[in-house]
Amino acid sequence: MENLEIARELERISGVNPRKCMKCGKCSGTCPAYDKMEYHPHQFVSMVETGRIEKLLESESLFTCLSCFACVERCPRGVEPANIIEAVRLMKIRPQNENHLHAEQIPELLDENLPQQAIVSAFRKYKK
Amino acid sequence: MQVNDNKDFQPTIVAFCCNWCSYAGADLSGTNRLQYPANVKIIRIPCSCRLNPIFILRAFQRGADGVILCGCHPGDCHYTTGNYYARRRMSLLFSMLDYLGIEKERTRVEWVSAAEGAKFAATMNEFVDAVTKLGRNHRLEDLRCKKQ
Amino acid sequence: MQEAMKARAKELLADGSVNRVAGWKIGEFSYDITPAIFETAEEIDRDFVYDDFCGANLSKYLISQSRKEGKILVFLKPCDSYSFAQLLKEHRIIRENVYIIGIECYGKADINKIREKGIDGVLGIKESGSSFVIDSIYGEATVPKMDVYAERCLVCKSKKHAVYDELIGEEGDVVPSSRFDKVAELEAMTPDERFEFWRGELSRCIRCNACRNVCPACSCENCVFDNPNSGIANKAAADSFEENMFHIIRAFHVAGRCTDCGECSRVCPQNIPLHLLNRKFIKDINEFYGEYQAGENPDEKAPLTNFTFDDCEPSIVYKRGGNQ
Amino acid sequence: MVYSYYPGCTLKTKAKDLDKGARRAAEALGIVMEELPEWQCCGGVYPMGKDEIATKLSSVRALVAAKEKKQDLLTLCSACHHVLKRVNNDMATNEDIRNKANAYMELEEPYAGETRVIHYLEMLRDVVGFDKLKEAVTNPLTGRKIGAYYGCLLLRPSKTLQFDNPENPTIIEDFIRAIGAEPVVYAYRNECCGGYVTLENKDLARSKVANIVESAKEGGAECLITACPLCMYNLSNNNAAGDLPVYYFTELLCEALGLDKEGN
Amino acid sequence: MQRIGVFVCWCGSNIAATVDVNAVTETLAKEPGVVYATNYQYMCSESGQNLIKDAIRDQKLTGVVICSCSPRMHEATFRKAAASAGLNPYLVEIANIREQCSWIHKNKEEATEKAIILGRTAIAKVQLNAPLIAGESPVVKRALVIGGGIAGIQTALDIAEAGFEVDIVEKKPTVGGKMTQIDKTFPTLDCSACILTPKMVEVAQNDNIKIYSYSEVEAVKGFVGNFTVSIRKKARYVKEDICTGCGLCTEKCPQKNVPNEFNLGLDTRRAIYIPFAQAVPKVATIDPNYCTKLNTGKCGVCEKICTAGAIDYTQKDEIVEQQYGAIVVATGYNPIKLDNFEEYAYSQSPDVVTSLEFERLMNAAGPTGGVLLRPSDKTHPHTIVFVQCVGSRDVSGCGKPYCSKICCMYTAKHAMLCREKYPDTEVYVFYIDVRTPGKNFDEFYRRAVEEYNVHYIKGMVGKVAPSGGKLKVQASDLLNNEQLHIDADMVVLAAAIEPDKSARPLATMLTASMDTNDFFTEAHPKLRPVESPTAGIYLSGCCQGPKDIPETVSQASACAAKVIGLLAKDKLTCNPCVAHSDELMCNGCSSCANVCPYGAITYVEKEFRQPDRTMLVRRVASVNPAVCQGCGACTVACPSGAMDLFGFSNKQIMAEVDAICK
Repeated sequence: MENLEIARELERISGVNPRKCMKCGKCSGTCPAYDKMEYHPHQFVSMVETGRIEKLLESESLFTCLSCFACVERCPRGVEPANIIEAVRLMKIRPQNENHLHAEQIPELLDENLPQQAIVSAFRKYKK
Repeated sequence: MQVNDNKDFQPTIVAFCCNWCSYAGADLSGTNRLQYPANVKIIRIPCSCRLNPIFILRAFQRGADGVILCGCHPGDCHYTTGNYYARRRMSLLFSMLDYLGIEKERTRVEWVSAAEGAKFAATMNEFVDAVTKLGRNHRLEDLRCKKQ
Repeated sequence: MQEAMKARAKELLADGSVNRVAGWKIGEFSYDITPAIFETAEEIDRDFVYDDFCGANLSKYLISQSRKEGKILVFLKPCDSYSFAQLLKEHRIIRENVYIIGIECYGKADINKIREKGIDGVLGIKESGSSFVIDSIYGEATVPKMDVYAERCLVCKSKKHAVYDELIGEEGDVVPSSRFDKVAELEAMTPDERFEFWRGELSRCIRCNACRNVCPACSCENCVFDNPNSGIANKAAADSFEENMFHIIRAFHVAGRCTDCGECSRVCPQNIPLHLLNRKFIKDINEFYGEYQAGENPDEKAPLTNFTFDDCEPSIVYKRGGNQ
Repeated sequence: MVYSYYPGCTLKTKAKDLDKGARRAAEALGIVMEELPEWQCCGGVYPMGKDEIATKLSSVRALVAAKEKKQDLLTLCSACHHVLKRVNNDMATNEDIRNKANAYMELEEPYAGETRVIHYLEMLRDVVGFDKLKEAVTNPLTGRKIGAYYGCLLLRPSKTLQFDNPENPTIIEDFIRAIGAEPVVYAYRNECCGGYVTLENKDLARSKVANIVESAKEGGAECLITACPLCMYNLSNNNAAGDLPVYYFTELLCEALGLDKEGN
Repeated sequence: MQRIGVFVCWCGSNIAATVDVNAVTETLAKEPGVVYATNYQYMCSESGQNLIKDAIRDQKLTGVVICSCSPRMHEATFRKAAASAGLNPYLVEIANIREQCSWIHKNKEEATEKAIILGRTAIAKVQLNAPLIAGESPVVKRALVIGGGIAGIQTALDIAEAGFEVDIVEKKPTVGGKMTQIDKTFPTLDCSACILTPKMVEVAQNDNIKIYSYSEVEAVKGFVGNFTVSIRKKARYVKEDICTGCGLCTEKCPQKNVPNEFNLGLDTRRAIYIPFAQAVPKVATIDPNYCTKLNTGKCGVCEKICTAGAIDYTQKDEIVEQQYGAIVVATGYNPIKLDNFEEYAYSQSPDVVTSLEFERLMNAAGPTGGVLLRPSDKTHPHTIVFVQCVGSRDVSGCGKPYCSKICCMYTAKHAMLCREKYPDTEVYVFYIDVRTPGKNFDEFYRRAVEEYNVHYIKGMVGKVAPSGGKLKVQASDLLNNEQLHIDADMVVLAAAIEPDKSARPLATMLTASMDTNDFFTEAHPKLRPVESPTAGIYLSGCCQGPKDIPETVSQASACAAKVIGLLAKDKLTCNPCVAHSDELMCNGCSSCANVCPYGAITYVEKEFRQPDRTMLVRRVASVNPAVCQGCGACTVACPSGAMDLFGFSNKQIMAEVDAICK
């Protein structure tokens, strides 16, 4: 299923033009979470370009990205794959009841050393 | 919106073409027998940057209804940079004419390469159509230059 | 201010730093100030004037003056200094022969606006706080400065000098200006309205050439309109077309060089807002090619002798601005 | 030199000691850190979405507060630094974000990225100077072999952060030298430790940590130092081997300056 | 009084079928100034031309209008005909009534009317035509080649072969350029030095060629046919004519730790050195940055040891001035610096090398004597990873936006050579695309894959991590949708190539234009690829764009052909349709010079008599007709209208406008 309208919306949210990608794969060569991802950074770019969004929206890969920006740093075409992934993630969690992380889950995840930062940032990334 | 003087209005169009690309493009549209209206008369200039705004005004003064400049595509100028200057000059001049209330459709710049005979003919057809719709140029003509 | 300027001028004459002084003196009327060259301290004591009518831009006179024997002192207001710098950039002035005193300026009065206030027979003008005190044959009148400042001063773009050797008064800054508002207003009209506006204005032109003669950018050795070989020579506009032609070409020839000093409109006896033509070019240049102020930077290329590979196409004119 | 100081959530709560120590060390070096009176949490994550405005506002508030005090904004935590600096960059360069944020904040004078955001390490390098720091050290950590762990947020994206060479940084190594110890340069010092997924995806975090720790140990590091509390937690708690101590860089700074952990 | 003749061509039926040629002739005959009008079947035929020539003589014509095909077709023909009848060729104008009239209109009435207007327009113009005489300028029959790499060498040899003198200016102590550092050449795998060094010797021995080695161009003045160039001969502290190149000094010099640039710093040389055994000229050079004698005044070993007495510590830079008719730019390329690509750990591990360094490691004259050893521990590498496009096709600001063109092929070569010499090595090549357009190129690359079993992987390397004596390479394999982790012994980076840094200031000196990447632009990208738009400046090799050796050599020879064509002439005929400035009107404002792409306009201070009879010095523009190409940019930039163009004057163009709009 191709949905170009959503794709363009994602381009707007991310500020990324996926057509700048020259399919070199450096982002995926760089990605530290690659092995845990179903769709890899270059696929995110290419699937948004061609409007194959639905699979992405359903994929756990959205929450596997470590936001380390290595792909952004090393992309020779200035494409910023991490921004694309974030945009898809936002699109996923923005509708009601689509939060990936719920406050109720927190107590069991806590340990005594866990810094606030870990919880705050997880909420920022996975919940709206 | 202008009202046409009459249905048979035949505009006078002056086309300035650079020698290297657009004049050759015009020749090519002839070689390929592509038609465009006889109203268009071409003046050959060495480069689009030779076109002085005075020439355009002079054409309007003497009764031209539309003036078009054709040159090499930016980057392809025979003299490397001529059309870049022409582009700036014409942008500013056209904007000024528009500011004075002269219909902006009466002036145009089009980049036509020596290989674009079809584009040349299409451009001229389009331009003549547009100017015909506007009717005679009343706003920038010198009445003394008109045939009695 | 005037006294300080006189004193400094005499000092420089006395120590031989300069042998002439370009300044202002009273013309036919007290509000009709005219540029003048002074050669002696006596002349300065007698005739040198600097008051709120001294709008005239002296920079153009230096084209010929700087080529004469010896050094000349000139007083430049901030806006005048831009014209000077632009002429310098065009190699028209020999810098070594000119000593510039930059003078502060907070705006000059427009005699027409004073008249509109019903004040006639003006004899002199004085500053008093935020007002001018105008002396006339009918007595003194006080008017708020803002009411009678010249239009160009109300939208002043810079209180900072582009060039000077020394200063009298405070040096200011480049200031935000609303000078393009009127242009934008015209742009927002329909073409028919614009045409009517300009016909109304330009049809009053009597081709006295005052605009051309005062303009620091219009300082050609020989103007195209006086040159029989140009094919467009004409002395007097004989038809509406030639009024248009003259003003379009004049504006085009100064495009990218005009510093927007506003002298053209000041001297026009028909009060045609000629500066609106120049400002249109300046506004377009700023919008198309990035901010450019003529006279500001001696090393920057002028917009019409410059380009970038991705400049906008002339077709931008069809897409933007104005009602249809 | 006086800075507006933005401590951030973790250094204000779980890691109070680190905050105290850093302040005392700064004091010892002639730097005053004035905590912003009403700072809010930056969120810990830079909101990348161009249409995310509300999530950027807490950072903008801190930036504006520093601007009003005419001070640079000093950060100690890498995440705060990253978020503040990137939001600041948006305010300076992205007209849309700037307009919307300013419209929301209803400031008297719109904010356009005027504040300079500076990290404690940058302050040591550029303001104090590592050579001056070296002179101030009373208790050099001679003979200690220390690995610098940079992580992601200080370095990338380098166009905005402009912190150090993103692929071969040297600032923490220079710091280590300044406090008298020997830096261990290892390849994974700028690889992600997986801090952001430490809550949810421990496996992934552990595997990333293992890579880093292994690489550092191989180079002979006896401990790691970092500038991010989240990395610090992740590197120590998710290190399966559990054999490489991780310190906040300011802890060693205090030690070298002869102060105890809380900077006394 | 003008006496104009009008000649209407039928072009068989090409014109005559749609245009009533008789009506055109009759109508135009009545135009003011026209004294003669006729039509003929084929004006361009010999009898047609005779018709024109006879009319010029019999009717004493002062101007000729020919209504025919496009001037692009036969303008030259008719001008020649007019000239042979004694009429200045520039008094001929063509009305294009074929391509721009008869061929595009069907209605005969309409076409005839338009033909008449076009004819009238040409008549209006020709009335104002002035006889133009093409100027001439002498040609100095000597060429300068800047850069002594393979491009410069080939160009110089070809020019010298044609009998003209050529000087080569080379900034290094020897000619030869990058090709001297290359081991083998693709796709034939012949030894680079074996094919290059004979050419270097040839250059040295050719009587027509003079080499200024260790020299740089300091200043350029003049224009096509007559350039004056100042050349700085840098002090090499060795008398070139006395040194025998025995090399004794280079062995005895006590300063041993100078990085050897010939081997890209992979080993060292002495402070006095000869770059390599086959250097031309084979003369020693003292490196002033490292020489103890020059820096401290002590030492002097080389002077003592030199039996020829060639050492001279007092030598100074010397400036030589020479005249040239043509200048060839052959400044070549360099691999980019890799500071922006530290993810590949280039500065963190000696075993990460550039491709050019790899050439040296493979070369028999290289630091390892041709045995491939890792720079770190001098052991044999078993796994080698090649990374393509390092800094090429990069628009992020770290690298270059263009394709460097040569990397795909040399990497295939490296991979193949590794596998051939050391079959026990595993070789991986990470590529984005493999680009092999060229004779036998793709076959070569396929051989690397099919016969030599090189692992070509579509994907990019993300990170190289030096760890435990290995290089941990993390990369993507896009076709298998996998991330690969390879423990490599060496990583070879195909660094992008960029124009030599000396090119930019040189371009300014030559007023030759460059693109945003500092490659010289050609006069026409397709049709004049070896000339700069600036007349008399020619482009050879990589200074114009990335090129491999065969392409460089062919461009070098093409460039030589162009230079020979110029030098073969005694005088240059200039295009007479050039700009000229009316000094009385010129303001000296420099607007014209600012838009001139050729630097044809200069300014002179000149004295003018004022109306009040005093004299005044003013600055006025002066156009060099030999340099001006006649584009006319200046004529519009000039606010006073002082600048005009011969052949397309303001008055002429306006007369055409008037005639059309009448």
